[in-house]
Amino acid sequence: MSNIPYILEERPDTGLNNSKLGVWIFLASEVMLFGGLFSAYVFLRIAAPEGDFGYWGSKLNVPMATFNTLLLITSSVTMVMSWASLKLEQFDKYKMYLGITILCGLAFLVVKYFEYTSKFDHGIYPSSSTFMGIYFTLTGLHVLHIIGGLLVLIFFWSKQSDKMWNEDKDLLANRIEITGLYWHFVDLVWIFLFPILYLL
Amino acid sequence: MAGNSKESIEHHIKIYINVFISLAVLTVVTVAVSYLEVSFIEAFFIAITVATIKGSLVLCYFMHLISERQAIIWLLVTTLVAFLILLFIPLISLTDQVGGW
Amino acid sequence: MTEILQYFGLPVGISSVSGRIDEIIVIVHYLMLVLFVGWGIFFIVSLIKFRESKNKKANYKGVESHYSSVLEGAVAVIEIVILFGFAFPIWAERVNDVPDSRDAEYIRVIAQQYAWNIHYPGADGIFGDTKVELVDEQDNPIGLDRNSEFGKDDFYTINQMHIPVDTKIRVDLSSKDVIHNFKLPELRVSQDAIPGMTIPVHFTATSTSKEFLETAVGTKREGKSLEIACAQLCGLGHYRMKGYLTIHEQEDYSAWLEEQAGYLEEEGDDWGDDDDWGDDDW
Amino acid sequence: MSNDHHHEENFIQKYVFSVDHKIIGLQYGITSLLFLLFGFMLMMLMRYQIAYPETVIPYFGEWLFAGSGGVMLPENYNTLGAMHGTIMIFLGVVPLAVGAFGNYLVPLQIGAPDMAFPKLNAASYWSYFVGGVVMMASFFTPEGAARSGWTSYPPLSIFESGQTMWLLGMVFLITSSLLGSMNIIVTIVQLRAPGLTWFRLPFFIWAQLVTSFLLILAFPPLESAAILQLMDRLVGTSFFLPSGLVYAGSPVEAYGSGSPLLWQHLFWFLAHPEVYVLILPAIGIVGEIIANNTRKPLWGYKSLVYAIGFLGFMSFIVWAHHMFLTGMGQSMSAFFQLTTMIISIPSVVVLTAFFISLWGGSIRFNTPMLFALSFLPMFGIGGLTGLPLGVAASDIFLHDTYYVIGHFHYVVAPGTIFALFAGIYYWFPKVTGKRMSETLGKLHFWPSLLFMNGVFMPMFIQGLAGLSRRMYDGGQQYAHASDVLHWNEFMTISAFCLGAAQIPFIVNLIISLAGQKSDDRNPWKSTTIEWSAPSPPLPHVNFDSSVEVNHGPYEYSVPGQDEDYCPQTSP
Repeated sequence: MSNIPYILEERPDTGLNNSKLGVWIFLASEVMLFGGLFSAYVFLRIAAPEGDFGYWGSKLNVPMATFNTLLLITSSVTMVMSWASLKLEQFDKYKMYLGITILCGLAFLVVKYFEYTSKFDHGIYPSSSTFMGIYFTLTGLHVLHIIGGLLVLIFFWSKQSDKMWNEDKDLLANRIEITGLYWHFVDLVWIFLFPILYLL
Repeated sequence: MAGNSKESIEHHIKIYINVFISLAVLTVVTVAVSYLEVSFIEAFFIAITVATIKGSLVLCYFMHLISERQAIIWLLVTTLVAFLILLFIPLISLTDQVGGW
Repeated sequence: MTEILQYFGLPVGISSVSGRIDEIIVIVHYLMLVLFVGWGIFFIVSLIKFRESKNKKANYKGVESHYSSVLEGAVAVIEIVILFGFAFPIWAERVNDVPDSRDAEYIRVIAQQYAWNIHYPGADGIFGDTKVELVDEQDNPIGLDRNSEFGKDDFYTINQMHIPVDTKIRVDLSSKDVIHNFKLPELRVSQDAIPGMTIPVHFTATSTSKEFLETAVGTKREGKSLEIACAQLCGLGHYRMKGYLTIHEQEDYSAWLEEQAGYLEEEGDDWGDDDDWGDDDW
Repeated sequence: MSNDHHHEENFIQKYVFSVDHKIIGLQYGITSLLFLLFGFMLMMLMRYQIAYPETVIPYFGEWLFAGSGGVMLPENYNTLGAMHGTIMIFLGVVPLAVGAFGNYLVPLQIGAPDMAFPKLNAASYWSYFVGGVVMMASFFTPEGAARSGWTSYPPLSIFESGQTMWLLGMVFLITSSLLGSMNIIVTIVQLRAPGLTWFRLPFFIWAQLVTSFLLILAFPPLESAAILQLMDRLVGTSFFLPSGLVYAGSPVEAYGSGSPLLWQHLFWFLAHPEVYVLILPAIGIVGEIIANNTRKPLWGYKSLVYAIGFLGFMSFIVWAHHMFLTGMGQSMSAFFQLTTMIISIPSVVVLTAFFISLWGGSIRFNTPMLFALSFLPMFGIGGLTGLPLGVAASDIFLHDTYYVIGHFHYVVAPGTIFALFAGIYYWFPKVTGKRMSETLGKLHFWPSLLFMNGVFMPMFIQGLAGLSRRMYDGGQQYAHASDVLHWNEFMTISAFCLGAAQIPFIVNLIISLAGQKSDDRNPWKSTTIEWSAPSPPLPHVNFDSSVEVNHGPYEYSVPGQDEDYCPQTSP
């Protein structure tokens, strides 16, 4: 609705625009969503017999996960670069960086697919142990977040972005910044998931 | 965020590259440490510290929190407090439980 | 002073803690009453005094004194007194002073859907092992291993709990399936039975079932003895998950124990005769 | 305020898939009122069963419980209990208080054209709608609806049927609440009219702001808990199941180390703040109406704001007082008793401030004011009876008895729901441009007040007798209940009369809607901004002139002025 103020420009006394405040509040609720699962993880780990989590954790594939970590970090930096390119009015670079981000996200999913299926091939399922249960739940929810993010990214990589670029450059930059915040958050979650699931 | 001029963006891009390199290095470090023979407590602190540093880098630079408004900072601090409550109170309750498991 | 609540339905308390628990219930209710009556009087006076037809023009400033802060402070102080003077000590005794088997009559209660299994250690005073694999709902609902070291003289009853009067009782509470709550209303005992956990409960009964029944003469409760209630939704039969509690004089209790030991010798593992499943409608 | 992007909307765009906060607010309002009515009917069936256990339910029995010849079975009773709680809280009161009142009034009271994110707003409503449909549909699945209580404690909820649909429905409802509350926060922070500083905000807005923060931070952990329980039910994990269980005669497969207590922690981390989600908007509404009808400023406005802020924060660290009997040790129980007592202080502050607000006023007794006034003693009873439950020693005896039921129903039913009725009567002229009948309103109020107390007051007596809740036969099995069972019939009759007392309200709504429209924008002579908008406010823009705020929210009877009110927007 065109009559809603502060969609793009900052409100003087708060220094924020609506969508940025909105996405941070959304991220706050996401922190609590993953927070509930983290809390469950720690609770279950403490309640479990000693060494149980460590034993099952050692069955996970660390090199694959390390590679995945690097993929997500890369996608994060290209995400922020694509935003910077928009700010520098370099639309082609924007598309390139966003494309790399999407590819990294897709590669992450592919690696995750191989990780999951190799577990299933070895007869390891969520019902195999508490650790595996929480591992599949946490990473599964994270994968859902990646998929959701990718859908948005693909939308902004599609022809739609050319249209927005021609119509309202600031709006596109704002949308990319917001999407970026979400994407970095998904990366952030993985940064914590990686050590607690794979390394400890 | 403040300072959206061309120069500042170009300056930012240099920061992004540096942050990216630090993140990659820290990832390698944390994986390498996990292959060392250390006690669980040590491994735990190293892993969580490294993850916190990496997370802070992403938050501060990629998500521009370092130059973000007070309101956002307060929102996140509140969330962090709520998260810590959610994390620790059930844990403490485990240690203060009548009867065994 | 606790009698006043008995007019409002509180059952007569017959355990060593019931007096103190009733006391705190009463004290808190007096606090509530004072606050409510205070508010109520202020409320009604304000409504009458300042109705539109009487007071055409409102006073912009209203009440300027800050006596209300005194009220809030007073409530805080009273609550602190209630907590530190009454509530914390009762809780500390409840969870910290659990007697061990030498000082108390030691009983296990294993809750399961719609029945209370009461497991007695027998003459040796030590419980035999119980195993999930041995559970047989007909013949061995608690999975008692008769071949284990202390298991030979153990016996159990279903829905029939017998305890001696004026003796410390320790009940180790656990559950076979879902969460139940072991509640003895007259003894002011209530504790969740949580699967996977064994939670100790302790209490001392101060009068026997017989004495209790005498207090109920002439009331609607006449002739209805003590019961174990389930106070946590545990499934479809929750409402009929009822056990019976009998509090004996010490010598009667010993006689009951001997009688049970006698059954064990006569019938081996067959305990069907002593089962009481309450209103047996399934 | 140009509206050039707007072309003519057809009926569906305008009234069904609308993005106008007013239409969405009304959608929320109508849907949630219907759910409230439905939840109330479930309760009436239960009350009939409690008063006359295992008898054929007249008129409806043969149709509802055909398989058993019209007699309610335990599974029916447990289903009704679980779904009554769920529907009343998650589909009734919260959507009405936050979805309907929040949506409709927040932009109006802060002088904004709409919510900050209109499309998200619509998404929030439709997510709520889908959640409601899933919950309703669960009644018709072969498994039936959930029957493990609204608290869904595992392991029972994992073994019992019907729970999966409940969990799925909850995921939608939580999503809806998150979207809605995010929208409300951004709207309040960003879209305040020029001059509307923080301490010029009406108290209702503060209440909505705190409520929204509670929803944002407390709801997601329940979503994660719901995901874990879904995993337990569908995938075979055992997060909430320890090993060594025997269910219905056969061993349960579980690899151990799961804990039923984990669910209780995650659940009550939401569900205790949820209590304040239910009560804070109500307090906000009551504050508005009391200030308006006493014709004087709300007493202690700032301390009220601080009090509810503090309430909101404290509500995150009191939850384990629901878990005293789970084998909690001394330090944990001491901590939670202490926080529980601390949280009672701001509640006392709020109630006392409202009472003192009456002093020196010129009190008008119209229908909204009657409901708002009765809120005070009713909420007082509800709050005070929380004390013996918050003290662990007395909770030993009162835990899970009818005392608890009486306590929270006093907070929610004659508390929150009365406040919501007050709000409906109060803002109806703004929404429709028409007034509701005072006579019918009073005919609604007095019997409701009487029968509410008739239903809930005896619960304290039954609770003191130790009578447990959630009993299919109302506790007839138990000896200790025999002294208090005779109250059941009285309470059930009261409940049915309470139902009948709502007829004047429904009639009033219909008659008033058909009535004459008035041009008076501000029939209550109120100060807050929404009354300067046309009635009903203009689609998508609300106001027909630009809004600028120069005054605090409750400038009534300012000395030296002729009028006894000074609108926030007046120069």
